[in-house]
Amino acid sequence: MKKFLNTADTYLTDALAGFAAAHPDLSVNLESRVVTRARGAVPGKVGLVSGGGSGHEPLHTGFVGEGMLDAACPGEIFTSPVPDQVVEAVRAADSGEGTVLIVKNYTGDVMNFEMAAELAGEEGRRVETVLVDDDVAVEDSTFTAGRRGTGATLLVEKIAGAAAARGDALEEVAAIGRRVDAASRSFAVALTACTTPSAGRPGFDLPEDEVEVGVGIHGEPGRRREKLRSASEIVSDMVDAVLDDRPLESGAEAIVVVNGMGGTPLSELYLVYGEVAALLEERGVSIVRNAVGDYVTSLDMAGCSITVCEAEEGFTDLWDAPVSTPGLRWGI
Amino acid sequence: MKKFLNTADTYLTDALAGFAAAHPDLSVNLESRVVTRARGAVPGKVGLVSGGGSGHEPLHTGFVGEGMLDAACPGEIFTSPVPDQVVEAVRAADSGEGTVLIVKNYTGDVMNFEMAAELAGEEGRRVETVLVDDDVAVEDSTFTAGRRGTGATLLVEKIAGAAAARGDALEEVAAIGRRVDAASRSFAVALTACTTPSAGRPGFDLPEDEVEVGVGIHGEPGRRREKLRSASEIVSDMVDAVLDDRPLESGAEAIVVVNGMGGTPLSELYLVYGEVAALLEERGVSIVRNAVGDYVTSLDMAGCSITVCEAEEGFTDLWDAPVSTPGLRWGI
Amino acid sequence: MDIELARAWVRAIGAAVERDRERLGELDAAIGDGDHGANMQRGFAAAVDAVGAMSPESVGAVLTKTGTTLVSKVGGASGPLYGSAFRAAGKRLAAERAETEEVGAALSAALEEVRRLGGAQAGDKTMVDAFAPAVDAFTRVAGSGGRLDEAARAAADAADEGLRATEPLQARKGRASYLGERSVGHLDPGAASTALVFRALAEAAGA
Amino acid sequence: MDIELARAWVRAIGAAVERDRERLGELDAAIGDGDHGANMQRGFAAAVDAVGAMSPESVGAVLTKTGTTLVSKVGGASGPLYGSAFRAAGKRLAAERAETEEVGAALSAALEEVRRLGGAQAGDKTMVDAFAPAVDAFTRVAGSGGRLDEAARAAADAADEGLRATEPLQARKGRASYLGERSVGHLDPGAASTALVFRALAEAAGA
Ligand SMILES: Nc1ncnc2c1ncn2[C@@H]1O[C@H](COP(=O)(O)OP(=O)(O)O)[C@@H](O)[C@H]1O
Ligand SMILES: Nc1ncnc2c1ncn2[C@@H]1O[C@H](COP(=O)(O)OP(=O)(O)O)[C@@H](O)[C@H]1O
Ligand SMILES: [Mg+2]
Ligand SMILES: [Mg+2]
Ligand SMILES: [Mg+2]
Ligand SMILES: [Mg+2]
Repeated sequence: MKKFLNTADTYLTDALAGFAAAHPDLSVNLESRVVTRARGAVPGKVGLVSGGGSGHEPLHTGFVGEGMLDAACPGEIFTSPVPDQVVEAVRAADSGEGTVLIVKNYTGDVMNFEMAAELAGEEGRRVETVLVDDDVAVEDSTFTAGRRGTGATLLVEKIAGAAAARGDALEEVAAIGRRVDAASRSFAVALTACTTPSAGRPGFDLPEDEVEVGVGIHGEPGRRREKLRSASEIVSDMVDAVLDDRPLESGAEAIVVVNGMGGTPLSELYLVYGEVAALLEERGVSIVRNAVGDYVTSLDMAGCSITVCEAEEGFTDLWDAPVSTPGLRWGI
Repeated sequence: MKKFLNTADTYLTDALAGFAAAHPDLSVNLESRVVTRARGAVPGKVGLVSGGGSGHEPLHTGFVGEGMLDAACPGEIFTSPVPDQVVEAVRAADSGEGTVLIVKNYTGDVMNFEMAAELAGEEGRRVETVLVDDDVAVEDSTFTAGRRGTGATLLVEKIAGAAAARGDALEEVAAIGRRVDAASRSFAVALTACTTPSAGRPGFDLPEDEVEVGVGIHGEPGRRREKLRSASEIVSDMVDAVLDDRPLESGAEAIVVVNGMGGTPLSELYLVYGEVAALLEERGVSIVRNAVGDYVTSLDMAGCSITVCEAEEGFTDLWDAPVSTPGLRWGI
Repeated sequence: MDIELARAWVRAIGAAVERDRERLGELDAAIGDGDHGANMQRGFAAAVDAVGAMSPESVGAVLTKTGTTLVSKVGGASGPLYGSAFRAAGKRLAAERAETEEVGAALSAALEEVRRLGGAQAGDKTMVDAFAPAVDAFTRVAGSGGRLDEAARAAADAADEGLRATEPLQARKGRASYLGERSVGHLDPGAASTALVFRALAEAAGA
Repeated sequence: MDIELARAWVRAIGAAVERDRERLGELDAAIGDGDHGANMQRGFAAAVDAVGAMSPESVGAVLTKTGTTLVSKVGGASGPLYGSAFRAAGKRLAAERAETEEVGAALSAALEEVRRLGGAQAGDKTMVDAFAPAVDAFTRVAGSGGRLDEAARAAADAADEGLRATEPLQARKGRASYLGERSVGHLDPGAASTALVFRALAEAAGA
C-alpha cells in the first residue's frame, strides 16, 4: 500500500488533526470525532448535521461551515459513525430550532442515526431525518437495502444548508432536502479499486482493460464488469441509466455534478462533463448549474459519478446562496 | 492505460470543451487554445497571463477569472504553449496597461514565452515576465536549467492577480509576483508515476515499496528513489529541504500549500499538512494562511508537494482578496 | 451461566475476532466494504476492557455493558445489530446466575432484536442465517435438559452450518445486496462473525 | 540543393519522426517528460503540409517556412530550437539553388542559433552534441569539394556518433539536467532527433 500515513490505526486521527490545523474556523474534537463551526450553533437557525464513514472527503467534514452543515461526524473509514457521535453533533448544532440529519441510505448509517435520533429525542430535541438515496445502480426493491446515497449528498447538503441559513423552519429545511434527493439520480463507474489503510490492498482486482460499472463509494464491487470503452460510450450508458430511472422532459432544467472518486485527474472529469453536457443538450435538457470535481470520494479510487438533479423551483437560488466551507465556497 | 478518454489525440480538446461547457463565464477558444474571461480585458487593469503544458489542472486554465488571471494558454500535455498562443492570450488580456506573463521556469516555457514577448513587443505592447522557480529539488546552478516552477505558481498567480485587480501598475504587479516567487520554496514526492494519454503507460516504474523524491510536475523521475517510509519521516525530510534552502527565523509568518499531484486523496493531503504544521510550529514559524488540495497537478500521479512562502508585507491581504475562478474562489 | 463465565465469553469473542480479523475483513471486501473485521475487533476489544473494568451484579450486566460498548464503538451495520442483541440478552438475565434455559430465552430475545432492527429474513444472507439456527439448536438442547456447554456446542455447530449455507445465497439485505447476483458464491461476513460468537460461548462454557 | 530537394528533405524528416515517434518518446520519458516524439511528429507533419502547399521562390523559403511552422506548432524546448534553426538556415539561402558549401554555411548558422537560444555547450547532453559534429563534418566535406550527398552522409554519420556519445554524459541543460547523475546512461532525445534530421538529408540527397 502506498499512502502518506504513519500507521493504519492512526490514519483517520492524523488526517483529522491536519484538517483541524488547516481550518481554524472549524473546531474538531478528535476525542468525540465531531467537527463543528468554531462559533457554535447559530441562534435562530435550524441545525444541519451529517456524517458517515470516512474516506469520502471532502464529504462530510469539508462541508461544515456557513451556508452548509453545522456539524459533521466522521466514522471510521467506510464505517458509519456511532450514535454517540451523532448525538454529540446534534447537541452542537441545535440552537433550539431543531436539527436536520442528512443520512446516506446505508443499513449501518440508517441504524446508527436512528438510534441517535431516539437519544436526541429523549433529550427533548426536535430532529428530522433526510435520507439520501440517489444511486440508480441499485434497484430500489425488497431485494436490496434500497438505493445508496452518493453524489446527490452534495446537493442536499448545500441546498438544505442554504434553506436553513435563510431561516426556514425545521420541517421546511427537511422538506427541501427530501425534494432535492427525490429530484436527483446518480451512477458511478470505477477504473480502479480503492485501498483502505487497514486492508492495505485494493478491495478488488480489476484487469487493466476492465472497469467496474455501477459502483458505490465504499470500494465495494459494482453491478457488473465491462471492457474499458471510450469515454463517450461509457458516459452515454451512465446518462441513460440516470435518465431511464427518472426521465427529464425536453425543456427541463438540471443541476449536474460530475464527481471524481479521488484518483481521477480534473481534466478527465471535465472531459466526462463535456460528454454529459452534449447528451443532455440532445435531449433538450439545459444544465443551469454544474459542479465538476472531487466531492464525494472513495479514497484513491479512480472513477467518477454523474448526478443529474432536476432544478425544481428554488433549487438554483439556494445553490447560488453564499457558502463558506473547506470543500465548497463562494459569495463569502 | 485506464482513463476516461476517447482518443489520445483528442484528449486535450475534449477536456477543454468540457471545461468550456462547465464555465460559461470564461471563453475558451479551442482553435487558438486560449482561455479568457468572457467579459474580456478589464479596462484600466494590468493584464495577467500564464500558461504552460497541460496536465496540471486546475493550473492554469482553472485560475482564469476575477482576481487572478485574465487569460491562460494551455499547451499540449507537459509541453509549453507555442508563441502564437501566448501572443493571442496577451492580446486578449491587454487593456492598454500592459501585461504580466507568469512563466514557470522550464527551458521550453522560457523560450516560447520569450519569443511571444518579442512578438507582443513588436505590436507595441508592454510586457513584463515573472519567472517562477521554487522547486528546491533542483539546485540552481550552471549545471542545471535552474530551479523548476511548481507549487508557488498558485501563490504568484493569486497574489499578483489581486495586485492587478487592486489597480497596481505593470511594474508593481510584476514586482510583487517576483517577491512571492523569491519568498517561496517547494519540494515534491511521488508515490506513483503518471500516465500521459499519448504514452499510454506510466513514465517510470516504481516498485510497490519505493517513492520518487524530488520529482517535478511533468512525470519526470525525481532526484532519487527511497523506500517508502512513514508520512512523518517523509514530510520532515521535505520540510527540511524547503527550509534549508531558505531558512525562516522563529517568529516568521508563512503561507503553506500542500498540493496534491492528482491521484492522492484529500485525507492524505490533510495528514501531510498536519505534519507540516507541527514541524513549522516547532521552528516557531506561524502559518498565517494555507491551501490544501489539488492545484498544480501531474495528471494521475499520486504524490504531493509542499510549498512554504514567507508571508512578507502585503502578501496575506492580497491572498485574502476576492477571487472567482474554477480552481480558487472566495469573497465573490 | 455465572458472571465470570459471561466475562469469559466476551473475552473469548474478543480473542476470536482479533485472530480472525483479516478473514472477516476479506469476506467483507468480497461482497461489502471490507471493514467487518476491523469493526468486530475494535468493538470487542473495547467490550473486553469494559467488562473487565466493571464489578457487575448480574450476568445481564455483563452482556448489557458489552452491547452498550459495541453500539458506541463499532458503528456500521454490525454495531447496532450486535450491540442491541447483547443488550436485549442482558435485559433478560438480572440474576448472578442464569439457568441454561434462561440463557436460551435471552439468546432468543437477542435474535428477535436483530430481526426487528435489521428486518432480515432467513435466507437474506445476513448474520441472521447463522444466528437463528444457533438459537434454535441452543434452546432445543437446553429444553431437553442439556448443560450450557452442550447447548453452546450445538449452537456453535448450527451457526457454522448456517454460515456455510450463506455461500450460495443472493444477499437481500445490507451492502452485499448491492451486488445482486454477484453476491452469490461468497460467505456472509456477519454470519461468519456470528459463528465465532457462538463458538466462543462453547469454548468458554467447555473450559 | 534545389527547392525540390529542400522539400524532399522536410518530407524525409517527417517520415522519420513519424516512424520513430515512439522511440523518441521513450528516450524522453527516461530523462525528461516523454513528449519529444509527439512534439517532433506534430511539428514536422505540419511542416510537410506547409511546404507542400506553398510555391517557394527559393530553397531558403522552404526552410524558413519549415522553421516558422515548427515554432508555431511544437512548443516545448525543441520547437523554438529547431524552428529557429531552420529559419536561420533559410535566411542564408535566398536563391533557387544552393551550392553545397552554401548549404554548409546555412547549417552553421542554424547551429549558431541553437547555441545562442539554448546556451548549451558541447557535452551538455543536448541536440548540440549531435548538431555540432554533423555541421563540422558537412562543412569539411563540402569545403574539400564533396557533393551534397557525400557531405550529408558524413554529417549523418557524425550526428549518429555524437548521439552515441551523449549516453555517458550528465545533462546540464533542459529537463534532463533535473535528474543530476541519474541522466547518465541514457541517450539524449533531442540528439536522437537531430541524427534523424541529418540522416533524412542524406537520404533525400542520395535519392
Ligand atoms: N439488515 C440486516 N440485518 C441483519 N444483518 C445485517 C443487515 N445488514 C447487514 N447485516 C450484517 O452486517 C454485516 C456487515 O457488517 P459490517 O461490515 O460491520 O457493517 P457495514 O456493512 O456497515 O460495513 C453483513 O455481513 C451482515 O451479516
Ligand atoms: N538549452 C538547450 N539547448 C539545446 N538543446 C536543448 C536545450 N534544452 C533542451 N534541449 C533539447 O531538447 C530536447 C527535449 O525536447 P522536448 O522534449 O521536445 O522539449 P521539452 O524538454 O520541453 O519537453 C532535449 O533532449 C535536448 O536535446
Ligand atoms: Mg462499513
Ligand atoms: Mg515537454
Ligand atoms: Mg462492512
Ligand atoms: Mg520532453
